[in-house]
Amino acid sequence: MNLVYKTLNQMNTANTQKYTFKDFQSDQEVRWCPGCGDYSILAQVQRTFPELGIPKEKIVFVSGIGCSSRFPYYMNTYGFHGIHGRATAIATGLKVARPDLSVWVATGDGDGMSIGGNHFIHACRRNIDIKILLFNNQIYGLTKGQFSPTSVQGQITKSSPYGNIDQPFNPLTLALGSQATFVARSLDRDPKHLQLMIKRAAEHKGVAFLEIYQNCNVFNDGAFELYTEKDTKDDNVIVLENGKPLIFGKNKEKGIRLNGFTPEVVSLKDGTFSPDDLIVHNEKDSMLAFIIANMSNLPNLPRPIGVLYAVNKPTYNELLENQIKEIINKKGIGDLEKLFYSGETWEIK
Amino acid sequence: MNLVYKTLNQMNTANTQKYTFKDFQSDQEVRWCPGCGDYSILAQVQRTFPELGIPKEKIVFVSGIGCSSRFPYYMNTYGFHGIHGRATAIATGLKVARPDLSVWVATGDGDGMSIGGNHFIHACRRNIDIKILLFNNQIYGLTKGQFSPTSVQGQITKSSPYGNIDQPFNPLTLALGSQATFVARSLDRDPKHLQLMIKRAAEHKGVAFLEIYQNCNVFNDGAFELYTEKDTKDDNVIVLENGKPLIFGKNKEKGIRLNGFTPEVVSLKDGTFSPDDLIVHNEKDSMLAFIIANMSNLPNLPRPIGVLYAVNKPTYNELLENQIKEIINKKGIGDLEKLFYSGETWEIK
Amino acid sequence: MNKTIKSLEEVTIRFAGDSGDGMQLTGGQFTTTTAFVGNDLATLPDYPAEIRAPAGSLAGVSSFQIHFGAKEIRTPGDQCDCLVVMNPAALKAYLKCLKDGGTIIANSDNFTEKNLKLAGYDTNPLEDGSLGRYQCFSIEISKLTQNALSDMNLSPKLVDKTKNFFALGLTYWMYNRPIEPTLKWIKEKFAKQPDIIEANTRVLKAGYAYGETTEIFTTRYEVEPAQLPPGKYRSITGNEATAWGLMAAAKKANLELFLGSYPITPASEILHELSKYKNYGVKTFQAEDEIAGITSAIGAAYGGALAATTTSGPGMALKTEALGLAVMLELPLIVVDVQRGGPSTGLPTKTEQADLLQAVYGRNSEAPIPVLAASSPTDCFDVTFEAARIAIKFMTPVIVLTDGYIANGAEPWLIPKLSELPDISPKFATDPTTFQPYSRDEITLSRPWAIPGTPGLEHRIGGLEKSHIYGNISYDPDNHDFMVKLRAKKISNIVNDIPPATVYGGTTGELLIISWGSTFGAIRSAVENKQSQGKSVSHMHLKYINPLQKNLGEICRNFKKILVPEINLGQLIKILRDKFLIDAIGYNMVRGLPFRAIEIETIIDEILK
Amino acid sequence: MNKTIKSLEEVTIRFAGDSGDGMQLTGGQFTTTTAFVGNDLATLPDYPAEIRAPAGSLAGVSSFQIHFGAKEIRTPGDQCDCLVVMNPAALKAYLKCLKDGGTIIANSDNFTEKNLKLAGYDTNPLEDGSLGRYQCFSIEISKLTQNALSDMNLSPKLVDKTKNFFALGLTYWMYNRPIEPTLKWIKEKFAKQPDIIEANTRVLKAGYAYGETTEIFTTRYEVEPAQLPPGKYRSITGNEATAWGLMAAAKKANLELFLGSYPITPASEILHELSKYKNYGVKTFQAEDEIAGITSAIGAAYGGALAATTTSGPGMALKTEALGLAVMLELPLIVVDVQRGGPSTGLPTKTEQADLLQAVYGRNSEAPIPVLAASSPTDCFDVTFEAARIAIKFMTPVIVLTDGYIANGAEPWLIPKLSELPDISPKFATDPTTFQPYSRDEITLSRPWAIPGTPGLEHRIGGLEKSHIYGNISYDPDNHDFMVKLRAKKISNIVNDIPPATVYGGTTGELLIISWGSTFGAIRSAVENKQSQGKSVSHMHLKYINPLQKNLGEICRNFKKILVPEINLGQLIKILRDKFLIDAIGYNMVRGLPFRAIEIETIIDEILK
Ligand SMILES: Cc1ncc(C[n+]2csc(CCOP(=O)(O)OP(=O)(O)O)c2C)c(N)n1
Ligand SMILES: Cc1ncc(C[n+]2csc(CCOP(=O)(O)OP(=O)(O)O)c2C)c(N)n1
Ligand code: SF4
Ligand code: SF4
Ligand SMILES: [Mg+2]
Ligand SMILES: [Mg+2]
Repeated sequence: MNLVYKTLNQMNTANTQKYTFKDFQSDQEVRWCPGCGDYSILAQVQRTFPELGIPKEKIVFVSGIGCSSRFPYYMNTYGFHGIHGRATAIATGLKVARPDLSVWVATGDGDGMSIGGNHFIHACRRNIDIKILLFNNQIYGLTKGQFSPTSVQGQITKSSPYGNIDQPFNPLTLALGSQATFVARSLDRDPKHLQLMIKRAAEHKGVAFLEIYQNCNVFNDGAFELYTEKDTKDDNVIVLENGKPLIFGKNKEKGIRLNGFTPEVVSLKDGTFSPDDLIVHNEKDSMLAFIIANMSNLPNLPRPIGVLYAVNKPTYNELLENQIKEIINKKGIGDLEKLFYSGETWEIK
Repeated sequence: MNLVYKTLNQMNTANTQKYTFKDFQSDQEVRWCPGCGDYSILAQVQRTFPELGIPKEKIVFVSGIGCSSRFPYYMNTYGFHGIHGRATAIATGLKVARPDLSVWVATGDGDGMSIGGNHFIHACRRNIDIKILLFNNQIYGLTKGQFSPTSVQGQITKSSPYGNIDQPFNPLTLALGSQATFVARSLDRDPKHLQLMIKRAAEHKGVAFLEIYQNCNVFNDGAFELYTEKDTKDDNVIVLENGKPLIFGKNKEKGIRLNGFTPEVVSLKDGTFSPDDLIVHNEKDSMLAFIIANMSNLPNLPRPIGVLYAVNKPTYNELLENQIKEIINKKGIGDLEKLFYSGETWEIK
Repeated sequence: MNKTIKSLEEVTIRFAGDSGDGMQLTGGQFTTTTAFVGNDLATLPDYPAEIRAPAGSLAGVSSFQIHFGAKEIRTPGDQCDCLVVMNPAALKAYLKCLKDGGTIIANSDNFTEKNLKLAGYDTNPLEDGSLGRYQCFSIEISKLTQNALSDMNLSPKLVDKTKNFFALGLTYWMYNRPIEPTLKWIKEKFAKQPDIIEANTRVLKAGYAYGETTEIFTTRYEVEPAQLPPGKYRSITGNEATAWGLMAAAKKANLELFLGSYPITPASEILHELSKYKNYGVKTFQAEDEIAGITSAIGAAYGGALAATTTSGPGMALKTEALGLAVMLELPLIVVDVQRGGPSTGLPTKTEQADLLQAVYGRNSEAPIPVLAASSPTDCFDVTFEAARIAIKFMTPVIVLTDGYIANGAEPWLIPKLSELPDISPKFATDPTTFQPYSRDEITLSRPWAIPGTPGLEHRIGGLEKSHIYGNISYDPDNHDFMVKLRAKKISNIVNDIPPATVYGGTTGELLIISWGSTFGAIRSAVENKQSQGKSVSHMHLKYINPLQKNLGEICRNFKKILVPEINLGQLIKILRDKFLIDAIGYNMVRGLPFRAIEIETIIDEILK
Repeated sequence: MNKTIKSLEEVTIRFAGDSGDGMQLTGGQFTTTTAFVGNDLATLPDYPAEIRAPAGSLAGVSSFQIHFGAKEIRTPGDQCDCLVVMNPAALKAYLKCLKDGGTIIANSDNFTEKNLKLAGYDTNPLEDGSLGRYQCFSIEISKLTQNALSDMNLSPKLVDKTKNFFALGLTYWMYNRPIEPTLKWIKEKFAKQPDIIEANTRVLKAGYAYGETTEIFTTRYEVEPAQLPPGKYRSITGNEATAWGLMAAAKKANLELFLGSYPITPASEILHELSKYKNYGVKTFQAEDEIAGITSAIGAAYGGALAATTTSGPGMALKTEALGLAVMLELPLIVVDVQRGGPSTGLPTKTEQADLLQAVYGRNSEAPIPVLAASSPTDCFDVTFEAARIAIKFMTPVIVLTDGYIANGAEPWLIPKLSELPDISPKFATDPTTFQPYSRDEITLSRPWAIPGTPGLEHRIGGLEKSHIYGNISYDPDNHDFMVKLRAKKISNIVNDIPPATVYGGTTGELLIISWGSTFGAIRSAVENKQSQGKSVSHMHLKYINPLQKNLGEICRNFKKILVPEINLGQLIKILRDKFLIDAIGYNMVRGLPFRAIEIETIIDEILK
């Protein structure tokens, strides 16, 4: 088919080698509250993207509505600020129509998990090749502070003046339960780690879900303090590395082992346990991923960050393109006029 | 508050002891295709309900749209045939307003997992005290045969003439990933087991999710044959029992053990493995539940049926009622007129 | 035996039976064959909302009506000349549609006590003389079918399933049609089941032979080919025509076609049809719901596809919010609403035309969208193509209204030559030096279509109000007022791009009937009849609902009275009264069924008396 | 020093500053105090859609306008007498609203080079003489604030945050208002932070003292209490009034109140407000989306609660399908749409009245719903209560339209006595011997409300068409036509249950202005002015949009011209033209802002010239 945008592929594009993070800054004034965690996420994306080797006209950021959903305006790529909750569905249509593009979704815990929950789980199960960045600040920022589906129980917000009674989602188990093929978590306040995770998401073929703990300093300040502040983070965060045992603590003195199927913290100091007793991380094991993801729901365990799960499965768009190729191989490229005249026809003279 | 329906509680109700399954048959002609699995589900519900000890005017069946969603018409209880996908949301509102009622949802794989996916996962996470029966026939029945989000890959349907390329949901992992507190599976063709599961769901305090494999003999006949037919079911179904090892096979000669976190079938015949090597089922272990639920996604493993997971957590409506009580204890029952006159007021004479 | 052959101008037959009796297939075959012999025709399938209601029950009756003739045929017929009934319920349900003196062909084997009771008959109507006004042929179709297959060793169930071919064969004989097209179809359809081919063939022939040899039939009928415009024809349903219209538009726009859709009766067949053509540059995406259906299509449109979404009333309601987004983004999008009975789930398998106001007005804030309506099955092709043309040229979503009646109904279609359809391909923006996302074409007021992948055109769009030309977010009050009015003007200006309305009949007179959508056939037939009786009545049928054509007001002023018949409580009429301040009167019946020409004739007589 | 005191009939002040400057709080306090001294008033908060746009930028300006007087006040004022600006951007944004000769109070400390540049000023307007037409007081508010707190050892950031109290204190002095209400409020609000109490108190007093002692102010103003009807008053915003209206209705209906809602600007405050009253028999359910918002409410209504759902345009669009269900089920439900600028996300924090056609017509098929509109903040209470009354009495969903302007705006509210509000409690069905789910009350045509838990009344309802009386699924064509028309009649009959429309001014004349919703204040003021100038202009303001009151047609016919001003492209006017075939003309400005009385006066003059 002689499609205009196919020819676009042959057009001269900027030399992707030469990009710097400035190339990804748009001319729009960034309008988040001073101190908002969104700034860091934007910066890490802009820093990472030059390394991806993707021409910037091939990149699209799609979002819904929310503070976080303003993200596309600030990226000097193609950008689509959609309606509340529908970013993944829009991105899916775009990717199906245009498998040549690198399609990213920027969404919030309200946008992506509340009103947009259905599109999210369906994108996961279909393994459509889009990258989903969930800015999880455990609050509705843009609408000025109602609880979200990730807000903790008891949280006092404008719409829960006596404390939120909803049990929150664990975005990681939700994604795993929906059969996402890439599930990871990072933090706005850990630029290096965040950059790494963005790169890993970009490299993944298939749906990539990256939850980012993001501080909303206006309506939910300090929600992730434990995991970001110098004096608490080492004891409260465990950084996952593939093939490595789950060790954490300021002096790497603690580890996670399984008691039955339940993870528990053990000390590596008193000699009772050694690294050999610990869970060894394996990004390809979905059951282990679920166990690790579930740690966030259990008390007294550190929060895992890193890639929980990453496997290759055929993507929706791959399967579609293959199916199309197969059919064309079998039947040839369809001739519409012939189709019109096929089957029972008759002539009137 | 002097609310009419509170006084209903004091009205004389039929003696629940005397119910027979006939009491739960409505005067509406049942209109499913002859041979449809829905008939069995209806019969098992009607057989089980007399044992629940709930006055029938206290029971409400809510549904969406689909063949399965016709269910409420046939139950001689209160019934609400909603719109496509919204049954869980309707049921949630009803249960919040009327915690005294026993609220049941009858839904299909399209109604509950496709258009209704979001309400489903949110009902799970909130642990609202409703019972969800998912009639999973892996097809859209009422609209005459399109693939559904549980249809297997490759399935030829009206809307996938070359084979479905969507990866299906596993309803059990989806429910677990959404933090449902009760997750079970049964089959239309195993009346005894189905009755047991319905009872278990009824007894559970909190959201109860029961997936029922249901044959649509018109548009997807035989989808579950392996698990229902005499000569194949023993080798392809494993019946979960709490505290018991996972054993199956015609002569109970096979078992499931874990290799790492991956379940695999072992023979109990050649002496290499004994029941002690097998997974022992524990309904209270969410990680184990996930591992077992995941078996349906892996090749060469039998399908688990039974209660995968059942734990007690505070329900949404409990938390709400408690919160209300607490506030009333603290502030007294609100006086609206007083409220109107509270704060800054002034008088004009 | 010598049989009389009687020549007829037109005939209406209804096949009716239990849902399991294969009446839709029978009707479909009769249609193909009838088209093949060159009659004009129109059809009306009618089946229950239940997948399968209890066998033998009234709720389970499924039927198919076909009206064919030697002249132009516009409706599936008001009343039947011939009623084929496979059981008592079918007779009960449709006897009222049969003309006095009409023919009944009944499968007497199914008039068992149980079935009679299910249908609510106390005595057997085939025997109690109550059908005296009709010509009733009571035939043991089941038994005759069994006889024909007695040596084949087939299961009784299978044998019973073929009995509709007996009825078909008999009607072929009665109306003098060839059995060859159906024989050919059987061979192809059951290529892998030689048994079934043999059985169906035998039974079809047995039915035909029964007519030929049995004494009870003394008359055969002949209907000459109609004088249709010359060319190649095929039979097509409205949903097929919609699907093909989209494909033709994509072809002539040089774009890939993307359909984002969620199944819903009676629109699902468009999705089914398009999903067959993956090798034609068509991608169908069965979304998780209607919202994902339309938003995925918007995503695809942003990516440069010709994007469409198809649905019916309740699904249309769910797309409301996203339609507003499409308006703001100014991207081309075709939204097909195959209307059905409502409100809410309503009568999902029945027809209605009550989504017009929703299509025109049903969005938050000022979100103008062009609305077009198809008048017949084949017109679905033309209207869909026209919708795509407007969508691309004016960078706007366009709503196409069809309904269950024309979506399922079939008629002969003069196959168009693709080369004769206009080129509607867009010019994507490519020049970074001049590009502004919300700059405007001077005439169409369209903004440029700039798709990802184009170097140097990186830009951002969204649902917030945009500044004129630049497309940046703008909260400026004057800009907002300007943009709201600009969007409205862009759509109302389309009036300059469409042909003026025409009147069938005199351009002045006593009564003008204004209609839209699938009521065309019944109303045109009625008007034609009344005109031939010398009545001063004209007819204007609208394809363009928004914007209305330029000359409507002028036309209206030349008539003393204006009648707007609609299968709703009066929707188009509201717009006409508002726009032209004319005291139009409505005729509104909302029965889930198309109008019959005779109702319209009656109301014309009443008004003109 | 001796200061002149000048008495004024009415005054308009606007406080404007950066989003972080606390202007909404300042405005809110000024409002409370002003209400307290007995003036009538109206307010207009205006803040940016961004949570916090860059400090000092034009996009980041937040403002609050209050209009108060010794007479009846209906709008927040067309032009300001006094403009308080905390930075250059605020001056830039709002100088155009200041009357010639008006007063400017500017925080000169913030007129730094950087801020001037951000606001687009080349030179400092406080110094370059460009403000010559005004009375400009350039005051070092930041520094004076620092001075007041210099010995308190507070962080500079905290100190800076209190400076709005300086401005507030100064305006209290200028307009002769007591500082005590604010002092009391500070004490309560910051009960746990004695430092903050101390700081705010000091700064407020410093501002007041500054006016008293500084030579630059020579005049103070006095505005006498207004002649309002006697009674107890409080200040209330539209959203609060809506929330309380729902609570009052539930109380008088003897039902629990259930709100199913999803946050959206500018409707969220209704949810916030109601979620405070769990001990008042109020349950709020923050749903996962708008669809769950309304469907959970429908579930609650089925269970016997007074159920409501609240939203704005895009959320309203999402509720479309479920509204159809509510129509079919005939359950009471109150749907509040706080309209905002659109289409799509549009201008989310701005006002508009463009959802009327969606409310009246925006559903698939024939799904009639009563629509009411509130005209002012306090009217939200009355309209919501009336909506609940109709919903319960007629067993129907009812849509209430308010908008961002009245939702956020505040005015004095004569607190009603609950005992004087009518009893609107329903009679639930309880008698199994007579119960039929779709039987009808002869007068209202309502079906019975039979709630789960009632023994012997087990029955089933749903969205499919129902048989008259019995409520079973019915596909019968005549029943469908009957039911469609019955549902329509039930709603149109409500006309007999509501008072006739009244006209402000002569009942015949040259010009009648018809309006609805939040434009009431501006239009009534304009008409009043013009009437006092002897012009033949009358005003009819509609609370009932569907059905329209009985006597409208009659009233319209007594005027030569009819003008319908709307903040949309003409929506009510379409319905009026359709219904009454009157050549009404529209005045349509869609700027995201309320009308000013002066615009309306101008257009009246034009029409009557
Ligand atoms: C249909 C619709 N419903 C509701 C809203 C209002 N709304 C906008 S953003 C938002 C939630 C934002 O929360 P989140 O996605 O967590 O983003 P954040 O602002 O926290 O980054 C809501 C409720 C809307 N714009 N559209
Ligand atoms: C809003 C809306 N969209 C689509 C439909 C059409 N529809 C009705 S049932 C159904 C799917 C039914 O599938 P499932 O839930 O699996 O039920 P089953 O018939 O298989 O029991 C669909 C697509 C509808 N009624 N309403
Ligand atoms: S409200 Fe919160 S999330 Fe939104 S921009 Fe401000 S700090 Fe960030
Ligand atoms: S279509 Fe399938 S699911 Fe529906 S009633 Fe028939 S057999 Fe059952
Ligand atoms: Mg958030
Ligand atoms: Mg199904």
